[in-house]
Amino acid sequence: MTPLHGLLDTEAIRKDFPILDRVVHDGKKIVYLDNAATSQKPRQVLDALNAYYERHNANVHRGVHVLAEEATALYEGARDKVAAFINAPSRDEVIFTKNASESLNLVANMLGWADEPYRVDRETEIVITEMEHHSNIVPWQLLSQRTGAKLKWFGLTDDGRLDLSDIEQVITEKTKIVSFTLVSNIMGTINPVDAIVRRAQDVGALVLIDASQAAPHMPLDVQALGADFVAFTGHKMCGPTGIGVLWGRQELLEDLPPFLGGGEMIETVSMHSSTYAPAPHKFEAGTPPIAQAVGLGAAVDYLSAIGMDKIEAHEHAITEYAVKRLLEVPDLRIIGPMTAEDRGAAISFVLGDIHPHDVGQVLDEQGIAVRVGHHCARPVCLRYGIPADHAGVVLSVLHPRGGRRPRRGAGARTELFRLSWAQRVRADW
Amino acid sequence: MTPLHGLLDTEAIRKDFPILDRVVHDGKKIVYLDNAATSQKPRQVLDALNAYYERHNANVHRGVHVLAEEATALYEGARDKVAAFINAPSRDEVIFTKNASESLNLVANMLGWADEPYRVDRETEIVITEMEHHSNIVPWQLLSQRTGAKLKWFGLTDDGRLDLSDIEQVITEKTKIVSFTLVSNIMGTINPVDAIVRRAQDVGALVLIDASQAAPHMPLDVQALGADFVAFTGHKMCGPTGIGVLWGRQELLEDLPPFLGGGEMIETVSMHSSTYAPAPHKFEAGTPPIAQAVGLGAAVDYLSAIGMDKIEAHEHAITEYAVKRLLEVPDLRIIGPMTAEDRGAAISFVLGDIHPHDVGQVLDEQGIAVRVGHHCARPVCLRYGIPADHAGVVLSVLHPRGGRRPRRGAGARTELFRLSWAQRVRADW
Amino acid sequence: MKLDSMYQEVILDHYKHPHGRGLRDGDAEVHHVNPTCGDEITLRVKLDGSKIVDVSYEGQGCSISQASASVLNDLVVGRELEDALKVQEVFLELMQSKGKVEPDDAMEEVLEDAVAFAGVSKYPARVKCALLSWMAWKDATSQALANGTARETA
Amino acid sequence: MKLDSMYQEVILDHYKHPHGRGLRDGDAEVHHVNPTCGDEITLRVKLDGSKIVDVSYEGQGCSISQASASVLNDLVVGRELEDALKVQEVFLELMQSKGKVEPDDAMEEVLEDAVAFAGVSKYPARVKCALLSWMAWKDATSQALANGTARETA
Ligand SMILES: Cc1ncc(COP(=O)(O)O)c(C=O)c1O
Ligand SMILES: Cc1ncc(COP(=O)(O)O)c(C=O)c1O
Repeated sequence: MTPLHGLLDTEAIRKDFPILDRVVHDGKKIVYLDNAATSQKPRQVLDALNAYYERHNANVHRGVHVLAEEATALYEGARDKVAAFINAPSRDEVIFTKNASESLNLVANMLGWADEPYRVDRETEIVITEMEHHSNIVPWQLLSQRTGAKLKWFGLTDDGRLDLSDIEQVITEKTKIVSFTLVSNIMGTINPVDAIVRRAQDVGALVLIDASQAAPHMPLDVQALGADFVAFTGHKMCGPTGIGVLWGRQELLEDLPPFLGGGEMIETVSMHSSTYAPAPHKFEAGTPPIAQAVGLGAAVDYLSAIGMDKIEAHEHAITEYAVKRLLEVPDLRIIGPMTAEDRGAAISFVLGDIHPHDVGQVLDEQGIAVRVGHHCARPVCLRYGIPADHAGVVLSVLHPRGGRRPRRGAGARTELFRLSWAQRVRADW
Repeated sequence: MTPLHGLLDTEAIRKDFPILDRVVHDGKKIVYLDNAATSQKPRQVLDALNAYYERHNANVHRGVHVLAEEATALYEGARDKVAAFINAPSRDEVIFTKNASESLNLVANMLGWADEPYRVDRETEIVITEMEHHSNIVPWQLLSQRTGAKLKWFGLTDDGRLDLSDIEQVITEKTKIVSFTLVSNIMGTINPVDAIVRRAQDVGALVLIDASQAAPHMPLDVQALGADFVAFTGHKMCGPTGIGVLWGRQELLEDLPPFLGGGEMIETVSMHSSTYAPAPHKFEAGTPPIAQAVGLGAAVDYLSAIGMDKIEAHEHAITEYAVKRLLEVPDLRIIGPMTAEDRGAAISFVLGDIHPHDVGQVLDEQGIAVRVGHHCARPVCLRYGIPADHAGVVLSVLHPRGGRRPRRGAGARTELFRLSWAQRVRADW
Repeated sequence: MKLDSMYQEVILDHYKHPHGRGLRDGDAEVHHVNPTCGDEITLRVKLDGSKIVDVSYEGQGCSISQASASVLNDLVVGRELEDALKVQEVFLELMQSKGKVEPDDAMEEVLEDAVAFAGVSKYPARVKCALLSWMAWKDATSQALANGTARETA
Repeated sequence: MKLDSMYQEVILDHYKHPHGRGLRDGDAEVHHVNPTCGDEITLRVKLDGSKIVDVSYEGQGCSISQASASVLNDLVVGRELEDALKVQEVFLELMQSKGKVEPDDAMEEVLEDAVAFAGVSKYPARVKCALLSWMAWKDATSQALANGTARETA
């Protein structure tokens, strides 16, 4: 077989992930290929969580005692780390949320309550795409229902790309916001940011990029993207659950109204009215996910120490290899780009008319964890004429699973279907 | 001194909390009296978090592989535990949020977007109280500004109680929602739930109870409370940061519209419209705080093993003692009830004209962590004629700090002011 | 191999050759979805008094969910409602057993082909698939009864 | 005892006998709040060209925040704007030093009484108190300059 170039030392990286020693189903070490759903956590992140709770835990921004000062320094330090990780012009542009879904809803709600020129109302239009995760569809459906704004979207080409041929009709003078994913969680497609941002800027629309599937896999530079907001989620990038990020341009965060109200986000409160603290605090009501932010900071350190460019190169190499090998499997159809060009490491496929649940179960018996079903992006399944319940299997690699995984993953799978499922079921049908 | 009755074995309990071995300022073991802001976490909760991340981590409700099934079972198991802890009629009435603030905002938003008979609009009224935490004030101010509904509130009596003398004028036929705190985070007051719920039911208004300061300190029985919604927060009850709870009556959760949109909360999605999963999932958009829910489940087990009735008795005894001893300190004025009757273990005070920041700093030097400032309940400070920046010091005990704390806490404080601050500063002025 | 127990020949057989599939005349129709995986079923029941005259359905999903609908049709059509509900209860018990109930002869007597689903009960995510049609049937039945009563009292 | 360093006599002195307190005529007024602790200051500046004629203020807060306003008044009133801004920079540097800068003679020359705040820099929560009036002053100054320019070009 052809050797792969630019790979990371995955044997060393594996050792950082305690869960990868886990044995399932009579002695099989787990092969975790479900990173598009959530990533595993390295020891370094768990250590940061424990150190926080065992030595520094306190509420932030409130006390004058030692623990309160340490907790505040750790929490705000995590903000600095995330700001550096995404090359934000200012740390105050980094808002901590509970997950990417909250980040996306936050923007939708801000625009619904905003004054002109940002306000979304019945005269205006919202643009998304057909390959969005449900978390970047439903908030806009709700906003559209509640304000009367029209919801429009870009369709998809047969090979899993955005169809931008009618971009001038989709994004118009009426468009207030264009929200789209940088990398598809189901097909792996990497979308052409520049073309969309340019058109949006021409008509004066804001741009929100859902970078949930990008942040763990490639260098993320919010300035280079040229968007107004960028959302992503901690648990997919080696961080804890319960933490997400919204980055937004400072002037916008100043102008836009708050979303949730409560402690931490105010400047002064009387029974009659309140004034709000400046961003990011204005958008962080209540006690924030303190430990989770600290854990995300450690995750960002961990990823940066490996190097996001190296991670990207590694994943590109194994994706290329995996796509090639998967296409050798009889009756296997890849949903999404068939080459490694402009695509991330999530690969979605259907196998003949075998239901993906059944495929997933067979793989699970081998200790291989993959995602099956609609992957929270049901419109994509509909688009490709796959019944919603038949959406296929996604195998998504994050660096620590890479290197040997596609070989063994794809190998195991081929073999499995040939020997067990195929012989047992398909041959027989 | 008089012996205290009904105390817990705090020496044993202390050992469960790693942070209490922390030494600050040249060898002083930390004395943590800032539990109203956030509690510390026992080893049992940290172990549950680690076990989750090291052995079972996966996204929930989505996969057919082993880890996904285990993570789902742990997450939903935590819901069962919380449901039992608050005596909820059904586990499906327990919604996980990121903190109490989100729980409170969730209700405010649901009512803003609801159909009749729940809808809050310009014809209707919202009732809160003057002793609410900012997190139970600002969401209603926002709702009132955005819908035109009138915001009304109960005032306070001189001894830190709700003034319900005009209850018939405050809660009227126009009232759609009454939201109030069960226990004040600043004065410790326990409010008369029955009287308020009865009046609200008479006029057909919904009732939301903020139990953030009650859940860690006394048995909580949502059925006995008779409210429609109950909100509280994990990090104040020995749980992790990043998790809160909203309990709501099933029929209401069925009727009311969703808040955040995204993955997990849908039944089916097309680009044109979506249908929503039944509660609680309808209100849990995106990847939930999985590990944090598991941690909260462990916290609930921990508290239940000690016994909430025993915790309540213990705190009552030490509060009684602490109030008595504090009143012996010259120039010390307690804000809130001066007896232990119908009051929790948070005690707020001002000391002559010394600024609370300065008091807090002096205590911190002794290793004693207390809260200073407006405690996220600024209207209370205004009500008692304390400049907002001068709101006093709250010392709040949670069981593990009790027993010996009031003695040493109050003692240390008295002494401190006498010897150091008072001599140095006040005598001199 | 554990999988064998889940993918019993019997299940695969029902999947390939479903019994009673297709939508026919009925007193009530329901549409149930398993939101986590997208399995769907549309199901109608036809009652004559307390007797189940027909259960007809269309659906999409994995082998487990589709085979289960076929077995349901076998087990309840032609039965008295009361008896069918007893079968449903036994099936539910088996499915919620987490692999811990080893079906005995008595159970096999009641469940017939449905005992083949015993292996599924070890897989929580799949239990929902197996129960989908049964839940739909219960729902449709109570709607049919309500309609019937409504008609009678109208 | 570390506290001694923070509660320097100098600071307590300024707290008890603040210099220049009270609101007088000015070119611009600002109101700044430290939202975490509620310290407040209302501050006015009066300029004559590039010369600082007056800085007047009212405020509420702890000894640190109030003493710091008094020291500010001492250090900038009567100065050229450029010089005052240099003082402000040195003060900011000291306050952000986390207790690691030991003020030397040169620094003491520039900061005068303000060196007493060196001990405060170890306490992040209190640094904000010490900086409150200085931030307000910078803000008011740029507003005054903007107003001035606006008037000139009007
Ligand atoms: C009475 C009360 N309600 C609500 C809250 C808000 O809780 P959280 O900050 O966790 O949202 C608090 C604590 O800060 C509180 O004391
Ligand atoms: C592209 C994309 N956007 C948004 C999300 C939502 O992230 P979360 O569930 O953490 O809110 C996901 C993952 O589930 C995703 O893949």
